[in-house]
Amino acid sequence: MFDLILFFTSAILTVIGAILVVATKDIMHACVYLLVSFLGVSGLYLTLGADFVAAIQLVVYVGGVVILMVFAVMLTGGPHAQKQNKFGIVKTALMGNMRTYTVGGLIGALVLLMMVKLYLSLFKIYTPKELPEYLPTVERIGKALITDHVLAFEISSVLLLGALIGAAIIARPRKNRIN
Amino acid sequence: MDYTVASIAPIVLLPFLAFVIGSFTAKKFPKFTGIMVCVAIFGSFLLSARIFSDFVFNKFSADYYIHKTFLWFDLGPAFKLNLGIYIDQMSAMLLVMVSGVGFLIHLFATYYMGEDKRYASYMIYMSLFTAGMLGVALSDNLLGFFMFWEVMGFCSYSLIGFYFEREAPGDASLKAFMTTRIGDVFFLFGLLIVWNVTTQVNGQGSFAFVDLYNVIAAGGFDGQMLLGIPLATFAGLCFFMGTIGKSAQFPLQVWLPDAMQGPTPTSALIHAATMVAAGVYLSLRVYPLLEIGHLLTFVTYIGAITAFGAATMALVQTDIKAVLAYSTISQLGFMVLGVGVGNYNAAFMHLITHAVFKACLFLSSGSVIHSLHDHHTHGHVQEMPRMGGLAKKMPYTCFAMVVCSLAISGVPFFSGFVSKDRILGDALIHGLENPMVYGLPMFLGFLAALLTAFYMFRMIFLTFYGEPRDKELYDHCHTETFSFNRNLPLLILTVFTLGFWYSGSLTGQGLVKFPGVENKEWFQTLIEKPDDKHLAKFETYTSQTWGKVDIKPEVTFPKSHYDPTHGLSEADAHHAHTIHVSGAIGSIFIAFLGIFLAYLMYIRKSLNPGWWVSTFSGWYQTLKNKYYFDHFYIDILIKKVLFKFQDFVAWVDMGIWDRIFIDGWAKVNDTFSYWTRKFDDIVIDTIAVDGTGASVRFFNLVLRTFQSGKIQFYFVVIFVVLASYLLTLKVV
Amino acid sequence: MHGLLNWILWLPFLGAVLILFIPKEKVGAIRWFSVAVTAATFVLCCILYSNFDNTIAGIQPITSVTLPWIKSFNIYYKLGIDGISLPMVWINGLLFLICTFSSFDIKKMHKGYYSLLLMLQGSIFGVFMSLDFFLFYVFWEVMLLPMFFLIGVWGGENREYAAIKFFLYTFFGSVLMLLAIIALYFSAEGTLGAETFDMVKLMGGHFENLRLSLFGMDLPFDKVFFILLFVGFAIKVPIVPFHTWLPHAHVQAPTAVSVILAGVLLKMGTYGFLRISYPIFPQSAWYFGDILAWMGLINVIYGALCAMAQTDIKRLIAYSSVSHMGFVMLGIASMTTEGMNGAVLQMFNHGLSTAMMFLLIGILYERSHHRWIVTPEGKKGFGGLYTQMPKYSIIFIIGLFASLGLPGLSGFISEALVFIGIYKPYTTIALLGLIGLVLGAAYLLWMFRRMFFGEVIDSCKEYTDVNTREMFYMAPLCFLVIFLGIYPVPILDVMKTSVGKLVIDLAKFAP
Amino acid sequence: MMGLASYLIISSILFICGVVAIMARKNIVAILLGLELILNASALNFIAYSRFLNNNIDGHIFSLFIIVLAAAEAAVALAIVLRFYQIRESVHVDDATQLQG
Amino acid sequence: MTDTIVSYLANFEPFKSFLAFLTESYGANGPTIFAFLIFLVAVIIVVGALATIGGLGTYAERKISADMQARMGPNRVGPYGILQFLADGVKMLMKEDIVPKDADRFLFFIAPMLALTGVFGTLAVVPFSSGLTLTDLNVGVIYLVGIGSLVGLAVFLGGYASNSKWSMIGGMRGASQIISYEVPVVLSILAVVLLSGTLSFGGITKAQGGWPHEWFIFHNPFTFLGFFILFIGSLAESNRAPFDLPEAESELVSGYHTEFTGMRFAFFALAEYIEVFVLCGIAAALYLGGFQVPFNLGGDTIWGQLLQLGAFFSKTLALYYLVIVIRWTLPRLRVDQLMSMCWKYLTPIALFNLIGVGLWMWLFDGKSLFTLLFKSGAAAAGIH
Repeated sequence: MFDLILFFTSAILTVIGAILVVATKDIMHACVYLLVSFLGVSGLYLTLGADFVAAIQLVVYVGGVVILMVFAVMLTGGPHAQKQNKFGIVKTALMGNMRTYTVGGLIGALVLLMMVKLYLSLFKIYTPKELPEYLPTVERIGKALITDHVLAFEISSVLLLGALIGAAIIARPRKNRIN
Repeated sequence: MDYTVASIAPIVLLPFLAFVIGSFTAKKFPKFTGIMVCVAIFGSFLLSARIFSDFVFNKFSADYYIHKTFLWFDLGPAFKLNLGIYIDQMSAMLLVMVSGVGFLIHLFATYYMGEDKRYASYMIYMSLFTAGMLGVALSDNLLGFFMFWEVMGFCSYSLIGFYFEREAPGDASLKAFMTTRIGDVFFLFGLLIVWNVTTQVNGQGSFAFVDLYNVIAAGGFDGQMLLGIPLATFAGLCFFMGTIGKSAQFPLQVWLPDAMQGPTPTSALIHAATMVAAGVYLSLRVYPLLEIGHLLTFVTYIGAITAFGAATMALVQTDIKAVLAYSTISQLGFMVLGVGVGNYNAAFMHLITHAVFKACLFLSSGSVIHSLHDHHTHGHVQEMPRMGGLAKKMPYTCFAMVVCSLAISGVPFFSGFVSKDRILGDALIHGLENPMVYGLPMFLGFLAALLTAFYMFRMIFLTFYGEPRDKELYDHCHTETFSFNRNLPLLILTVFTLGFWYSGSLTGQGLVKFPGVENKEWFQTLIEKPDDKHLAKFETYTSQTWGKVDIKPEVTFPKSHYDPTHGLSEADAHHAHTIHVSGAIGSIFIAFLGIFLAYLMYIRKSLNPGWWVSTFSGWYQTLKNKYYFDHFYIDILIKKVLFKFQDFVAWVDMGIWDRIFIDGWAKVNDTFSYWTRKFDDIVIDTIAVDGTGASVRFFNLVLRTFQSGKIQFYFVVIFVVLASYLLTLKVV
Repeated sequence: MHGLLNWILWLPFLGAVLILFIPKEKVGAIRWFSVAVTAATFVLCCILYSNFDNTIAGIQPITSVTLPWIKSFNIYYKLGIDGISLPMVWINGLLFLICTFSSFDIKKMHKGYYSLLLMLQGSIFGVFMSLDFFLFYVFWEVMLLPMFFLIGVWGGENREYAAIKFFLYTFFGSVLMLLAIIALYFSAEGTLGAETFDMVKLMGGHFENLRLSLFGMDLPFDKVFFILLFVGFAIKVPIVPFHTWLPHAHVQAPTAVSVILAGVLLKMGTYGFLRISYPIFPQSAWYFGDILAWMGLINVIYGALCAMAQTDIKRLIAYSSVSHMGFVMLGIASMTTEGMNGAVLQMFNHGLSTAMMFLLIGILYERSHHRWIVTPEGKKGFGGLYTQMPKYSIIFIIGLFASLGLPGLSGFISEALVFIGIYKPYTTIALLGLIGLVLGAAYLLWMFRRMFFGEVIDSCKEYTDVNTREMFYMAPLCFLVIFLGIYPVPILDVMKTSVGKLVIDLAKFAP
Repeated sequence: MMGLASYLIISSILFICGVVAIMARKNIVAILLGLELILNASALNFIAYSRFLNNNIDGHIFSLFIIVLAAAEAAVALAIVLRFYQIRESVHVDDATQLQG
Repeated sequence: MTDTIVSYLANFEPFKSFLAFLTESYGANGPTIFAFLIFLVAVIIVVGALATIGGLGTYAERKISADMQARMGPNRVGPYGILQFLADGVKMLMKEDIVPKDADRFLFFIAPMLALTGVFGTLAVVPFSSGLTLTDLNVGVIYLVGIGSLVGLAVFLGGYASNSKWSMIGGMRGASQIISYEVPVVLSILAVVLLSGTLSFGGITKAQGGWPHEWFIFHNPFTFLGFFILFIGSLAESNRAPFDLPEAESELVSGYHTEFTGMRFAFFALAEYIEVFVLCGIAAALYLGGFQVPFNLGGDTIWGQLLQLGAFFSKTLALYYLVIVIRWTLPRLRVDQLMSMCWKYLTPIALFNLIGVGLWMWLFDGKSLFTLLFKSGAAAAGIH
C-alpha cells in the first residue's frame, strides 16, 4: 500500500514536472519544475527497490544539478534578459515559438514511434514473473563497483576530475575579455 | 633485622632525589634548594646511623652482612648483569661517616656559599656527589662501584670548575678528571678480568665482591697469566691504579693540589673527606686480590713515597688550602701504607679519622678565607704570609683548627694518634723484620709523621699567632660571632677528633684506659681483614632477592671476638706488642718534636726560615715546583710528546694520506678524461649526423564546410537518421 | 600491521614529492609540513616498536612484506626488521624529526632542502629494512643522491669539494659491493639451487667451498668477496684507511645533515657487517677476525689522536665519530654475545650522543658563524661560553659526557659491553683500547675547557642562550641519553634475541 | 498496476518531453534542462529493467554512471554557457556557430 | 530494509500481541495501517518537539547573547521570558502577508515551503535514540545530504523571487556558500562512514561506544581533525555566524528573507534554527558517540531509551550552545575569505583526512589510536 501511494505520487510528480518543464515560458520556473520531476523520479526509484540510486538522485540532482542550473540562469542574465545584445541584433524569443515547438513536436512523435516499436517487440517476449523482495542494495553496489565495474568506476572518477578542472578553467573570468 | 630495600635504598636516593628536584627548583628557589639538600642528606644520615648502630650495638654478629641484588639487564640466559646493595661492617661505617660529615659540610656550605649567585646549583652538585659516594659505599659489586665512582669524578670535575669565569679552575678540573681517568680505565680493565675469571669459575660472569672473594678462595686466579704477568697481580695492579688515580698517590698525585680551585666546602667534602678516600676504600675492598697478587710491597712503597713526598711539598706552601691539600695527599699515603703493611683496620680507621679532622681543617680554613676580604682585588685571601694573629678575631675557628692539627699531628688522646700510630707500628714491625725491603718505607713513614706535625703547626702559627702581617686585611676582618651554620659543624667535628670514640681507650692499643671501662675495641672487632676465615663466610652464600626481607637471625655480639694477638703465637704477639709500644712512644716524640720545631721557627723565631730557604735553595725550588712533576707531565709528556705526536698523526692523515693518496686519484682521472674528451670532440661530434628533422606536415581544413554550427540542426539529423534506421530494422 | 613497514618506508618519499607542490614562498608551510611528515613517520616507528615481539629471533614475520618486483631475475620487494635493524629504524625516525626542527634556520631553497631531507630519510629506512640484496643496493645508492645535494648546495664554503669527495668515495665502495652482490647472485644457483638476491636465503655460510678463478689464480670465493663487501662497508663506517671523506663531509655539511651523517649513516656500514658480511660469509668472518679487531683498535686510537689535533669543533667531533665507530667494530669483531650487543647498542647510543654534539655545534654556529676553537691566526675562537650561555653549557656537558662514556649516561653501557666482549678473545686489544678511552676524554674535555671556561671573550659577548625551539628538540635527546644510561633495557630487550641468534649462528662456523 | 509497462510509459514521457525541450527551446540552459530529462528517463529505464527483467545490480550501476555523467556534463556545459555568455552576451543557441567549418 | 520506530516497538510483547489482534480482526492490512498511524503520531511528535526546540532556540540565542553582552534579554513573557517565542509566533501569524510588486509569486510562495521541507525531511533519519529514530535508512547519510540541500535552493529562490537587490545578493551568497561547504562536510562524513562501514546513522552510532575514547573523534588524528571540519562546515551550511553572509545585517538589510513577512518569514527562521539543531545532532551522532551511554546503561528498556535520549540531547545541546557562543564571539568573514577557507583549507584537509582514515583502516585494521597505544601496556597487565 505504501509503495502504491508512493508510486502514484511519484509518477504524477514526474510526468507533470516534465511536461511543465517543456511547457512553461519562464526558465526559472522550468528549473523548479525540473526539481519536482527529479523528486518524482527519485520516488520511482524507491518503488523499484533502488534505495541507493534514489538517494544519489537526491544528492546529485536536487542538491547539485538544479542549483547549478539556477545559477547558470542567473549568471546568463536571467529570464528577463534584454532581447537585444551588444551588437544590436534583436534575437528571437529565447524560450521557443510556434515554429520550434512544431519541429519539436514532430521529432517527439518520431521518437514516440521508435519507442512504441521497441517496446512492443519487448513485450512480445516479456512475461511478468514473481518480483523479488526489496533488499538493501548499498553493499551489493559497493562490491560490484570495486570488482566487476572497477574500470568504469575509475574512469568515471577521472572524468569527474576532468569535468571539475575543466569547468573551473572554462568559467574563470579572464582579464583581457572582449569588450 | 628487617632491612628491606625500602629502608636502605633511600640512603642514595634521597640525595639523588634532592639533586633531581633541585635541578628544577635551583633557579627559582635557591634558598629552598639548599635547605632541601641539607634535609635530604640528614635523612640519609639518619638511615645510615640506624644501620650503623645495629652493627655496633650488639645487634648483628660479626659475620653479618646485608646483600640484595636485582637484575639490571640481561642479554639472554648466559649474561646477566646484577646490581645491588651490600652492607657489611665497613660499608656501614663508611656510610655513616660520609653522610654525617657530608651533612655538616653541606651545613657549612650554606654559610660559605650562601652569598654566591650560583649557590643552589652548587648545592645540587654537592648533593649528587654525596649520592655518588653513598652509592660507592653501598654497591655490592665492582661495576656499581665503578659507576658511582665515575659519577663522583664528574661531580668533582664540575665542582673544581665551579668558578668557571676564571681560567685556573678550568685547567684544574681538566687535570683532575684526566688524571683520575687514567686510573679509572685500569680499574675498568680490572673489572673485565674479574668478569672473565668469575665466568671461568662459576660459568656466570659477575662483578659482585662476594663472587670475587669466592673465586679467590676457590683459587680461580691460580696459575693464570696475562701478558707474562700473573693474572691476580695484573688485576690487583689495575684496581690499585684506580686507587692511585682517585687517591692521588705517587705518580698521579698532581691533580689534587690544583683541585683546591674549587670552593672550600668542595675541597672539604670531595678532596679531603670522601672521594679521595674512596680510592683507599677500593684497595681495602679488593685487598685479597692485592694479597694473592703479591702487591703489598709495591703498595707500601707507593704509600710511603706519597706520604713523605707530599709532606715535604707541604713545607713550602704559602697558600693555606695548598698546605691542607698536600697534607691530604700525605695522609692518603699513610692509609695506603697501612694497606701495604697489612694493617687493614688501621688503614680504614685512618680513613675515617682523617675524614673527620681533615674536613674540620678545611672548613676552618674556609672560615678563615671567607672572613678575609681584600678590598683591592675584591677577592678572598688565602695566602698565609698576609695573615697572622687571627686567633683574637676568630676564636672558635682557631680552637677547631688547633684541635684538629693536634689530631693530625698524632698527639695522644686524639684520633689521629690512634690510627696513625697503628699504621706506623705495623710499618715498624715490617721494617725491623725485613729491613732490606721495608726499611725505607718505615723510615719515610716516620719522617712524614714528623713533617706533618711541623707543617700543620707552621700553618697554625702563621695564621693565628704572631703579629698581623697585613694590617689592613686584619682590620677589615670582623670578629667572629658564633653562628649556627658556620661554627656548629666545626665544633661537632672537633668533638669527634677525640681518640676514645674510635678506640675505647684514650690512646688506642689499650695503653691508657678509662677507669672502669672494659677494653672494647669495637673498631677492630668490626673491621676484619678478609683472610681465609673471613672469606669462608661467603661459602654458604645464597643470593638475596631484591625486595625480600632479610631472614638472617639476630646474633648477640661475642664479647671476646677481638683477638689482639692477630692469630700470632704468644711470643710473637708479645714481640709485636713491644714493638708497637715503642713505635707509639716514637711517634709521640716525633709529633712533639715537629710541633716544637714549628714553635721555634715561627713563634720564637730562633730558627730563621729564610736562612733555610737560602741555604737549601735548590731543594726549595724543587719542592716549590712540586718535584717538577707538573713540568714533566704537562710540558714534556703532553706538550712535547703527545701534542707533537697527534699533530704528526693529523698531518699524515690530511696532508699525506688524504691529499696525496685519495685526492691523487682525481688527478689521474682528470688526465685520462681529458684525452677521452678530445677523442669525443674530434671523432664523434664532427662526424655525427645532424639533419634528420623538418620533413612532416599535417593535414588541414578538410571537413570544415560540413559544419553549420547549429546544434539543433544536428539533433534533427541525428534523430531522423536514427529513426530511419530503427524503424526499418527488423526487431525480433 | 602488514603495511607498517611499507608506510614507514614510503611516507617520507611521499612527503618529499608532496612538498614540491607547496609554493616556495610559504616557508612556514614547508617547514611544518615536513615536521608533520617526519612526526607521522616517527609515530609509526613508535608503533612498530610497541608491536615488536622481542621473543622472536631474526626477522619478525608479522611486519615483513614480500612482493615480486622483477620476477625474471628473482628480485623481490622484500622488507623485514629484526632486533638489529629496529633500533636503527627508530633512531632514524627520531633524528629526522629533530633535524627538521633544527633545520628551521636554513637560509635558502627551503623546498628543495626539505624534500631532499625526506628523501634521504626514506632511503635510509630502505637500507635498514630491505631483505633483498638488490633492493638493499638500490636504497644504498638512492641515499647518496640527496646527501650529495644536501652537502653540495647547503654546505659550507668548501662544499663542492666535500660533496664530490663524499659521493665518489662511497660510490667506489658500493661498486665493489655490487660486484659481490652479483657474484653471490650467480653462485647461489650452484649452492642454493636457484639464483637469488634474498639475503635470508644467502645466509648460513653456503659459499665456503667455492673457488674463484681470476687472472689465472685460483682464489677462495668467500674470502675474496668478503673483502670486497668489507671495503664497501668500511668506507661507510668509516674504518681508518678509508675515512678521509668523513671530516670533509661533516665540516661542510649543514647541521642537520651532519647529524644524519654521523647519527645514522655511519651505522649503515656496521649494519652491513651484521646483516650481510657476517651471516653470509661466517667462515671468512672468523678467518679475518683478528684483522678486523686490530682495525677497530686502530680506528679507536687513530681517530682519537686525530681528534685531539683539530682546531675546528666539527672536525673534532667528526674524528670522534671515527673513534667511536671503532668501538662498534671491536664489538663486532669479538663475535661474542656481549660484544655484539654492545656494538649494536653503541650504534644506537653513538647516534644519540653524536647527534647531540652536532646539534649543539649547529646552535653555536648559528650565533658565531665560525667553528674555530683556535682560529688560524692563533687566537681563541670561543671563550667563557659557560658564563655566557649557561643552559647551553649544561646540555653540552650532558652530550659531552655521554660521548666520553660517563656511567649513568648511555655511552658507558655499550662501551663496557664491548670491552667485556672483546676481553675474552683479544685481551691485548682490550688493554690497548683503554688508551682510546683516555684520549676520548682528553680531546672532548680539552675542547670543553678551551671553549667554555675562563672569561667571556669579546666575540662571544653577544651570543644568546638556547631558545625554546632549540630546547624543545634537545630535550628528548637529553632525556634519552640519561634514561638509557640508567635503564638500557628497552633497547637491549629488543635486540638481544636477534643478536644472540646471530652469535649462535656464527659460532657454528668457529674454526 | 506497477508493472514494467507503467515505468516504461513514464520514462517515455520523460524522454519525449526532453526531446521536445531540446528541439523547441532556443535558450541553451533550457536545452540542458531537456537533456537532463532524457538522461533521467534512460536511468529510470535501467532501474526498471534491472528489477523486472534480470534482477541483478548492474542496472543500478549503469544508472549511477549515468548520474555521474549527467553531473559532469551539467558542470562542463554550464561552464561553457557562462563563457559563451561572457563573450557573446547571449545564450541563444544559434549564436554558437563558431565551430562551423 | 531499515530499522524504524515501528520495528523497534515490535520488539515488545504487548505490541506484538496487539498486532496479532489487529491481524485477526482486520486482515492483512491492519498492521500496515496501524504502522502508518504510529508513524503519523511519531512524526507529529518529532516535528512538534523540534519546532518547539527551534522556537526555544531563538529564545536561547537571545538569552545567551544577552548574557554575553551583559543585558537582560527577553524577560516579560512567562518565567524568565521563556514563552517569548510563543508570543513571537502569534505575532507572526497576525502579520499581514505582503508580496512585493513584481515579485515572482509562484517562487515567493514556494521558497519558504521548500526550506521547511528540506529541514523537516532531515528529521526522518536523526537518531535520537536506538528506539526513537523515525527511520534508520541504510542510506541515511546520503539521504540527509540530499534532502538537506533543498534548503540551499530555497534560500536562493527566496532571494530571487523577492525581486530585490539585497535579497538577490543574499540568496546568491547563501546558495554558493551552502554548495561549497557541502564538499568538506560530506568528505568528513565519509571518513566516519569509512570507519564504521555503514551509511546508516544508527549503525554509525553503534560502531562507537559510550566512553569518550570510543568516540570516533578520538579514534585517530584524522577523525579528530574531521570533527572540526564537519562542525565548521555545518556552521556555514546553516548560515550561522561567522558565516552568516547571506543575511548580513550590516550589508544586506536581512539578506534573502528581507521581503518576507509573517508566516513566510517564520518558516525561514524556524527552518534555520531547526537546521542548526539537526546539524549539531548529526555531528554528535557521527563523531561524539550519539546516543551511546557508558556501560550501555539501561539496555533496551524504556529507561535505557531515556538515558540514550539524554545522552544524545546533552551532546547536541552542548554543541548548540557552542554554536550560539561562536555567533556572538566571532566577527563575520568576507566572501573571499569564506570561499578560500572552504576550498583552500577545509576541502584539502578533509580530503587528506579521508585518505588518512583509509590508510589507518588498512594499516591498523581499524583499531583506534587508544587501542594501539595501550596495547602493549594492556598486554603487560594481563588484559587482552
